[in-house]
Amino acid sequence: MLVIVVSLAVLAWRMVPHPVGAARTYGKYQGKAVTTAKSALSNVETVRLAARTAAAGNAFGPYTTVVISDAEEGLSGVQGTFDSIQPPDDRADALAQDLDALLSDALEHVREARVAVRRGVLDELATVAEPLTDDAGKLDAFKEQHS
Amino acid sequence: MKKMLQITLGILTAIGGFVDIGDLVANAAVGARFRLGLAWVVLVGVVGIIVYAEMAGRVAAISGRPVFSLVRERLGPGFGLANLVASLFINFLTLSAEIAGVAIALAMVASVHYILLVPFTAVLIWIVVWRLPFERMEQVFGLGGLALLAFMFALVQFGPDWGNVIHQATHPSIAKEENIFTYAYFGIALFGAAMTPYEVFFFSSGAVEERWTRKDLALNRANVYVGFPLGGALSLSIMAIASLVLAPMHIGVDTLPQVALPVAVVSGKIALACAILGIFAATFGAALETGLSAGYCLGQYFGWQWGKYVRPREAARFHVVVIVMVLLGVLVIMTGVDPVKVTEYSIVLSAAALPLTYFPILVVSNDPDYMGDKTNGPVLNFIATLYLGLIVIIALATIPLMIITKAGA
Amino acid sequence: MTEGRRVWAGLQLLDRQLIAHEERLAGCIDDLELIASDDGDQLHVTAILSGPGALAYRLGRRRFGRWLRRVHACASPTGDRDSTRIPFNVVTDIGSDVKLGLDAEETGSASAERWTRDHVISHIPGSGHAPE
Amino acid sequence: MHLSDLLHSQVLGADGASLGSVDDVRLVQDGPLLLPFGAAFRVEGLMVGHRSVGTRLGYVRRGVRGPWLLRIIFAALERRARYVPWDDVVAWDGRTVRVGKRRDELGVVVP
Repeated sequence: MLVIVVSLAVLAWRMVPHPVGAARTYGKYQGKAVTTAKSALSNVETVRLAARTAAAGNAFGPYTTVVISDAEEGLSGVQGTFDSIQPPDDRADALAQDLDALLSDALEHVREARVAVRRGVLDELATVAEPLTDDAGKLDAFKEQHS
Repeated sequence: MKKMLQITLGILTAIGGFVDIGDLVANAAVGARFRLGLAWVVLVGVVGIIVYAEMAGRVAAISGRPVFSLVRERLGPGFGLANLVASLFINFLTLSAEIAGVAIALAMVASVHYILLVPFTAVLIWIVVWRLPFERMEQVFGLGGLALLAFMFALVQFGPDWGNVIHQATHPSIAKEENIFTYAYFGIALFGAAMTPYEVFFFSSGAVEERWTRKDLALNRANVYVGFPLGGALSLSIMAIASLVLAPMHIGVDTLPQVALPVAVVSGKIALACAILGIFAATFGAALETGLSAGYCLGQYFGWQWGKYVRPREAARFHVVVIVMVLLGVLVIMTGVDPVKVTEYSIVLSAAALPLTYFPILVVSNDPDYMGDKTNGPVLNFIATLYLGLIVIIALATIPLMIITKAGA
Repeated sequence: MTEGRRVWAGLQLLDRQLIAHEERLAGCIDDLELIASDDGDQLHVTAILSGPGALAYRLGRRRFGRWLRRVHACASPTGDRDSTRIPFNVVTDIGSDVKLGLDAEETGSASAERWTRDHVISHIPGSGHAPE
Repeated sequence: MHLSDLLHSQVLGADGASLGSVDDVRLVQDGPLLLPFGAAFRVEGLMVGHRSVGTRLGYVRRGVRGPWLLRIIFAALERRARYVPWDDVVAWDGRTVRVGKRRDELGVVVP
């Protein structure tokens, strides 16, 4: 019985989306930034992979659409969560601006890919998704640099 | 001949029926995150479900008593009731996750947001529960689940360096950015996905629905000893292909569609279509199993007439429970909770709740009153006791780990 | 029935499944009725008590049981707070379940089942069709 | 009276010391005829101990075979209990059973 009560509590707590608690030190903030970059990277790479696959004729439209729009949702969610954290100091502020720029670019390019796939022009998808290669590289570099 | 056919069918059904949204998500996510570092857990889990289901199936065949009757008879009405509440709650989480899974599978071919498909899904599920005979139901979705073999196909076509694969699987190591707690947490998730209580509620209740007798013990063994390991192999291939295609690209699995991505990448459209069909059948089948399991648990605890072997009007409360559960599941999913999160919780808590139902089965399968001369042998008892210890430890570790790792975040 | 046979009530009777005519599942043995013999120094089992009322009474000593009893009191569709009393003489066999020589309609939790059937299930098309 | 009243009753020995509570009730089928069933079950004796999960498993009373480890543990628990023949019961008011013997005069539970 106890197990259930506790897990219910944990569950309720985890299932409602809530902003990540404020980071008091630069170190903590940097940690959160890295986690953010990681999940952003995961979403960007997903879109690239899905786009390449669809362009190569290995995946059909509806599926690709779902994968890409999920990734878009995920990415904007990640960005929203990160923005909700107060940078503790000026260095953190700078860091926030760097990462936020990366996230915004990525989100923009993902959106373009989603529009393309919704229009059903799968063969152009590769070119549309091209800029994401750069975004992925930058996110990866950011992640490495700060962890 | 007819017997052989029945047994083959049983095995195929068991393979297809083994995998559900928990296995899909857990194996793909773990593969992408830990590569094959946790593959061994799947083996441990499969052996566990084999031991557990074989006992439950044998008890049901010999004594005609399904799991939850035994829970109440051996643990008493008080503890049995607490147990019922816990099991219903976890079963409900799983049902919700499966419903979402079906809707998402449909969304992958319909390109409509899955939330819009949830009510439709629920109606489908209910119609099948209401109308389709038990055996037909089991076979249709079990065999449909075989389409998941697309994952195995993709794995073979990818043609990994098998030596390296084996080495990775047999020399588990924790990646630098992971810690022992997340490793353990996802280990429990995998274990819970492989050894889910509802599978056993359903398996033993199904044995009663199909009127198993001691003549069917061979069928029981075939399902369990052949079907489940092959189902486990299927789970492992989902993990392996994710570790080969997604992990190198730093892709983490946060959604169900991502699970099928490696298949498309490696083997193309047709295979992708199969994978999606498989995901549909597997989650739909599991939605039926969990929905019915809710009715089974309640009906068996209170002694109501339950089951699909009688007309719905003759098992009224049973069918009402199933309907209500499916509706509640729909509500939960419609709130927009992340289905993958729901899945993770359902399997982790499943692992935590295992001792509650495993223990009575273990005792009764040794009780001559119920089993006559078909009680457990010493070897089985030895293994079964080890597993009792294991699942008790897991049950104790789960909640703390959940909190430490922020549920694997 | 074998004379002089011995059973442990808690182990072999309580909480067992009741089976009525046509193999119908008809509730559990939630409790047993004991009646003192005329001279008062022996207790005999005269009836099976089955149904939410009996279960609630048995759990009644715990907080949950009192709650369950209240719930049953108001939720009980037919308003019967009490459980069904099944005279022991209708028992035809005692094994891993207990077989009764009467219809499921006449037993323990039948009233709630009947209510659900008549007010909910029977209004849904196909409720009367055999599944096979 | 309900069997559950008996099952939950406290048990006091001749010296007034508590023996625990009634964990199970042994019935013998030699009462008055209840046709067509046959002779009624009569309360023959009580298993008196300190309620625990073990009392619901019957490792001693029903000779449950294994597994070895569980048998050791739960048989031991079950043997801590005492068997009180109904003839040794002086009075039962529905809550408390008074026994005419002391703990050390009582035997253990047998199948």
